[in-house]
Amino acid sequence: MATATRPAPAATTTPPRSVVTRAAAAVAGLAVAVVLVVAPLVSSPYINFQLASIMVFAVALLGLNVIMGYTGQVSLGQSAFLGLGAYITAYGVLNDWPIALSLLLSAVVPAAVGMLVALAAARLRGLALAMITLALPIIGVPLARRFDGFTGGSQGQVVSWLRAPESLGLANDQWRYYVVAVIALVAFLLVRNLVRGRIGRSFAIVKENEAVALSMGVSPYRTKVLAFTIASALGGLSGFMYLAVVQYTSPETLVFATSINLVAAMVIGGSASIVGTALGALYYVLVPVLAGQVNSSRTALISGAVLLAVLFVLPAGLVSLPRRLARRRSARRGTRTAPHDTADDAATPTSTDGSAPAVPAPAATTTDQHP
Amino acid sequence: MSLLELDGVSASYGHADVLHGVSFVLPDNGATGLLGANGAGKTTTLRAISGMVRTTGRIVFDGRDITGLGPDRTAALGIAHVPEGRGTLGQLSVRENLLVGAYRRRDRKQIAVDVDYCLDLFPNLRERVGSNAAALSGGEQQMLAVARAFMAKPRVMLLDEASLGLAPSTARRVYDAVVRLRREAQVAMVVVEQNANLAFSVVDDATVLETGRVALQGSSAELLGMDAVRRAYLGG
Amino acid sequence: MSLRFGGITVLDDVSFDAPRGGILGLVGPNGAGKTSLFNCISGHYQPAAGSILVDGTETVRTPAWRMARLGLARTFQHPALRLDATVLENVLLGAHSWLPGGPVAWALRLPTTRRHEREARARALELVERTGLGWAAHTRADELSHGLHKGVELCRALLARPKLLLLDEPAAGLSHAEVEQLIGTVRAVRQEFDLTVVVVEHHMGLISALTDRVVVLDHGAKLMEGTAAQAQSDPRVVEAYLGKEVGAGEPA
Amino acid sequence: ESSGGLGGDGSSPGITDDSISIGISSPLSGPTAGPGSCTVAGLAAYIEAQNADGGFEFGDGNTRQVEFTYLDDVYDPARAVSNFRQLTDQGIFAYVGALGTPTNAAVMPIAEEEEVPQVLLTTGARTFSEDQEAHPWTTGFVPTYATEGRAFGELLVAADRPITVATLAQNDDFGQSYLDGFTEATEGSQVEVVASATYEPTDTTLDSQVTELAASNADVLLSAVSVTPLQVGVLTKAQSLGWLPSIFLPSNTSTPGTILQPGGAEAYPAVFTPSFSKNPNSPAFAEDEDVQAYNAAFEEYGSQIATTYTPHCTWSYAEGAVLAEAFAGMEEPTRESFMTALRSISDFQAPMLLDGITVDTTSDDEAAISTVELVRYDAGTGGFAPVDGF
Amino acid sequence: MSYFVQVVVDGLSNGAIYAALALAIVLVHRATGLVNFAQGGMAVAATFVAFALTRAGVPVLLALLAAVVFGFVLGALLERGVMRHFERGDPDTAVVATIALLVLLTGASAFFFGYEPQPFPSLFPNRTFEVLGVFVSFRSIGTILVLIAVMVGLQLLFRSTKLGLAMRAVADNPESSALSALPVSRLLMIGWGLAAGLGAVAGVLVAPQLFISPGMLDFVLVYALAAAILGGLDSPVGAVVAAAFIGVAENLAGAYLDVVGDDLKIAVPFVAVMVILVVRPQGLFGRKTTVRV
Ligand SMILES: Nc1ncnc2c1ncn2[C@@H]1O[C@H](COP(=O)(O)OP(=O)(O)OP(=O)(O)O)[C@@H](O)[C@H]1O
Ligand SMILES: Nc1ncnc2c1ncn2[C@@H]1O[C@H](COP(=O)(O)OP(=O)(O)OP(=O)(O)O)[C@@H](O)[C@H]1O
Ligand SMILES: [Mg+2]
Ligand SMILES: [Mg+2]
Repeated sequence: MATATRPAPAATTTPPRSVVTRAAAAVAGLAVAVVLVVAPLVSSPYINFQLASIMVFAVALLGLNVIMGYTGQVSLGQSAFLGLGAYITAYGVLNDWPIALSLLLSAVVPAAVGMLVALAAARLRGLALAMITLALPIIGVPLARRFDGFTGGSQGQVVSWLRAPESLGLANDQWRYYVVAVIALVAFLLVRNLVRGRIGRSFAIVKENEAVALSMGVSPYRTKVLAFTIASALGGLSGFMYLAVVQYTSPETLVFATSINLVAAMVIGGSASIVGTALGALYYVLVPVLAGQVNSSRTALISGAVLLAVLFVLPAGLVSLPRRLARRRSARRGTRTAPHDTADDAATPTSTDGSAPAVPAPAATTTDQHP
Repeated sequence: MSLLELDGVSASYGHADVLHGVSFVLPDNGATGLLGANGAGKTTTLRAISGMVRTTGRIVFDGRDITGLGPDRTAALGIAHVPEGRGTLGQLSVRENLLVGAYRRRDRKQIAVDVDYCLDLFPNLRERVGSNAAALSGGEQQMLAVARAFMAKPRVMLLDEASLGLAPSTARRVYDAVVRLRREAQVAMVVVEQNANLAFSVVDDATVLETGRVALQGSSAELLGMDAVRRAYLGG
Repeated sequence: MSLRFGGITVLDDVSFDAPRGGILGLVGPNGAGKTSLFNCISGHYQPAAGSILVDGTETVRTPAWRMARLGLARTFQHPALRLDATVLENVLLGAHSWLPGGPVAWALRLPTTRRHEREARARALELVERTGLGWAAHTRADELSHGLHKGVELCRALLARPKLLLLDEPAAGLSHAEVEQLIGTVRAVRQEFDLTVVVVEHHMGLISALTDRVVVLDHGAKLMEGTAAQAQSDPRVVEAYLGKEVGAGEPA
Repeated sequence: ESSGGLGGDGSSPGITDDSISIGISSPLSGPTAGPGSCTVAGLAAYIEAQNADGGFEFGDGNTRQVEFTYLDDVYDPARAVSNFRQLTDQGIFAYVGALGTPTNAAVMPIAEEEEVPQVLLTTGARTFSEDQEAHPWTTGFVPTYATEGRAFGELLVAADRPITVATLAQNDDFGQSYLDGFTEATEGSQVEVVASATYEPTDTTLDSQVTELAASNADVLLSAVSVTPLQVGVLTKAQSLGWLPSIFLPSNTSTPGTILQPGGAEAYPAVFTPSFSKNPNSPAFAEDEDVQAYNAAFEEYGSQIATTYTPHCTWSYAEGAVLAEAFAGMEEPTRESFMTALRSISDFQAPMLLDGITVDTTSDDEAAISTVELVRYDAGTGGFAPVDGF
Repeated sequence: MSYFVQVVVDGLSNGAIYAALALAIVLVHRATGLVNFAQGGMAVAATFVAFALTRAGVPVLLALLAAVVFGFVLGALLERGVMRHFERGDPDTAVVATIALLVLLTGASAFFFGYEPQPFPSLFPNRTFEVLGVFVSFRSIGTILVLIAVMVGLQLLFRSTKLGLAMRAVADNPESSALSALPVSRLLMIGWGLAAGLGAVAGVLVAPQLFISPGMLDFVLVYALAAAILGGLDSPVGAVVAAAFIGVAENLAGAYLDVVGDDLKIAVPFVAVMVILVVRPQGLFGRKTTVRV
């Protein structure tokens, strides 16, 4: 054995999450859960509306993250599925379907549409695929106008539904919040499980390298179709939730601009990250509100600047903030001389080094871990 | 006169410190080797020289402190780095790759001559001169990476496992060409090479790295005289 | 078997046979078509003509991802890992073809899928330990040097529990001592899993030490077939491949 | 219990003895931000000028300052709902003057449920004005699109001779209402629609539609186009095809400076448009007192919000006056009282409205302004002249 | 017959609008490997400069030149100040950064000039001429000619100049290019600068028709993206041909397919693009990217 010349790894090592971090995560999770359960009981309808909206777009972003963040296929069409889901739900409500049926179909029909599109397009990659997804909202808007018997045309449809059952003593906004929160919770749990195991690894390798995927028994085509189907289903589901919260749908619901904003929010939150998805939704809903607080007639300027600023500070998304802070702290503690400014000298850092925030904080030295 | 001098060079990726005070001197027209196990820091040393990692310490090239200069700047000064693995421009043709290699040069006619020289040296490349570099076989890409460095007419070449994936005869040919370049064009070189036989056939002296530190330094003959070195690198 | 790209003939009527349980070497000059041959076997390329039988079944039209399920695994000449994932995550991908359960089962985290996942993890860790990478199991791949990536790829391929293993230049970039270690590992796993191995390599030391037979390719055609020793003394091979000074690149 | 309920002292939210707060959400960024900003800017100009002048007189004897809050909804219904909820949460008394059909449609059920006035909307969609029994808290301000279409239909019918018409309409509620009004008026007459086309607001040009319509060689083109560059494109394209019908344009895309002159309207035998407000940039009104007051107020308080002019700026300014009129009639500091006052204004001559156009809110199925005056472009003066027949 | 030709001619003149922006997208993609959503925003900002100048009485041609210079500087500055930060990270982040720039530039243009479309003087005579019953405007002809010139220029730049080669090399692999002494950062700046300068030309060409407003090119961008991708993303000729195809297909569909009608005619080119891409993923004129295992 080559012990004499074996390197002692200088590399940083992330051990499986330590007990401490796990406990911290559990406590944080519990705290968030408590807040999410209690908040609507003590907040105004406006706050509840915002919280519920966050749930709605979190699910839309979750779908987008499955296809784009985890599987690496750019999708510019998520708004089309959101709109489709909302229309199906509206149709169901107006035709007195049981709510469970609306819920089911609001996910299944978009999933089927998404799957059909993917069956045709999943052989493509990169921008060609992006182009095809882009066409969905572009074509969807005039289609929605055309079939006004189903959609209510350009006027849209007001759908007043999902009133709180008398027995619960909840106001409508609270009840609607809990409904969408439960749906969002279930969706998040399922997707979290999915992306952690076998299927998640197949998504990741399709994103990274299709040739390797093939050699490991992963069909990139099927994987993309699967991811796209899931993304569409979640998009549709978020449409159901949208209708529950907004109580109105129109062609404006599925415009292309919404897709673009969703993509931005997904990246801002943190691509390929469950927590990041939730943070992205927070961003999506709250930044326009904040911009309005600052100056309503300069919202574009403000939200553009905020978007850029966040990207500058956290290129890996809001989800990297704790890691970023931890690194800051450890860097301050460390004795190393300050590295020279690489941001200014773009050619200097290596590519792996360039995405600096993605590098985890150094754990304890691991030099003695091998024989 | 020393052409290149490393003095207490340390380097890090993000927050992982990888090199710790590496020093060596490369004389004008010299050839020095870097040896070490996987992960010892050979590649990182070369990257430090050409400015691809964060570096502290002092790197002096031709009397000028180049610590912290980016790779385009060091390349412009005459340092040609043949990187580890695929160092080619995949969607450009073989010929275009060679022309990019000669980017800094103005001597049009001589460039054409040199392209021809490279294609002669590597007949495989001549056969595929119009195809995208990404289509080439692993070894052919390696040849192209070396040829591209030749095209730059550098003053010093940093060869990171230049024989990686090359057939024995081709590997030999590459190093013959390198030696010729050294003789004819006074090109100095730093050689990282797992194939120690090849390495020792071209270098005058060598540095052995272990976990980012200099473990041994000496002339080829001295090093070859050491049992530990022979065992680890030559199996003899 | 033949393979063409545009006007270029990459493989020209090549035939050979890798005996079950054996280790076959595949050598030849650069661009001879060795990797392409692997790509044909693994289904990444469609040969223009000819047939490939794995375990007696024709596989030419079988899509690459099915080949993995039929018991084929490979490494790549240029290591292709997920750089942002840990070594363990990378290796675990190898288990894809035998881990049961579709998306629904995994989304629901059924007890069976959890058990299988634990099992795969344990196997992966064991393999990583064996190849001397245990210390790096939880290190991100981009923090490892090039040579170590090769080891990770090998583990990933082994975790697939293949019957047929294709290794593309596994020794490239390894130091002499590491090559020795690699030889040991390959021998051991061959025995243990009853593997058939085909290995492409320019490192003649490894070829001599490891293989029962070698096939020499040149310009897409088979030049000769025989033992490693026969190949190294065959003048045609010396001419086309090894160069005049036989074994100049190798330890004397 | 909804927020329409009374506060502790019997007053509605958003009103005190010396202040009242109103809010609006309109598109202030994005493609519809031009008109959207104007709906805010004009209203702001009127309100702030009046505030500076001492405040608004109320029917209960108090004088109050109006606190005016505006938000951007980018023409997105979900955002509009969010904004509306935010404004009511902040305690506005009434939601006034918002622009946009889908956005207001999304807000309407909430306004009704919470009994918050959603009034004087700057949209000509019928939904907000017809059947005010069914939605007592919502009213429109500007004439419905159907009103405009009808006015033009009536003009043609009055000519009492066979006339062929080509129609070009936006493929939504705006275009459809226009056509509906027009068809209602021309039913059974000698006026015949011989060609029709629609377009999407996102289209980059309407050349192909105009080419198609030109093939009919109709006498009249009814161009219910609401997008400035597209409307100009229609005018230039028809001309370039050698087709010179009489043209009818909607009130929101007939500004001489931005549409008619660039479109070369003087080439056509006649260009008609319904009008109800004065154009502050027109030399014809340079001496007008209203216009001078408007210009001063706008310069001071509105120009920060809307940099470019659309007629919506003057409309919403007039709206401010209607609001003031409603305040004056309000006997109690409650929303109910406000709605009662607001819906009993008649024959009110608001500033910036053309002579003869008055505000009447007493009808249950019409917007506050329900009459339009057809005018005809006069290339010589660069303004409009009254119409005496087709 | 002349109706048919007229419809085609109208389609071509629409296509010219899409092509103008598509060329800039191609340029930036070739030079940086990115798809730039801010392309329209930069073009509009530069066009507003020309707008302000023409209002102050400067002749259109001079204003155009000034806009091109302004565009170049703007593009180079944005690369230097903003995009450089993202060039080595995740490409998705870089694309979102361009989205941020688009929003920001739109907001900035609106800050100075408002959102409402305003007339913009034409570089070419505002007249039409008639050939065989078909009416063609000088503006369309002029636009098309300028575009063809730009297209040929770009083709030459990339195919036969050292600068073009260097730009392609940097887009392919900046790190590897740096090792050959290519001034990577400067080349990226030049790429952005040229693309924004070209955007200014595009903006000035189409503004007379679309009217200048901060969102002038928002929807054109969608068509332009479709054209650029259909054309093969790296091919100037492809972009122009694809843009013409999209313009004509859309118009013909509107004119002749009654089921489609004016509302859904936009679906026709987009569905066609989808189908073509499924059959030919690299686009009409694109070269397949070589990926090897
Ligand atoms: N991007 C990176 N981030 C963190 N650590 C890194 C990175 N790249 C390399 N390292 C670490 O730096 C050390 C030196 O790596 P280097 O590539 O220089 O080794 P090497 O001697 O060239 O090895 P090999 O023979 O395998 O190529 C290794 O321990 C490796 O794990
Ligand atoms: N996808 C492809 N497109 C075009 N040419 C290809 C492709 N794949 C392989 N080739 C060509 O086929 C020839 C054989 O390549 P291959 O990779 O099989 O060689 P190899 O024997 O593995 O060589 P090396 O030892 O250098 O790795 C090369 O000349 C290569 O350029
Ligand atoms: Mg190395
Ligand atoms: Mg090979």
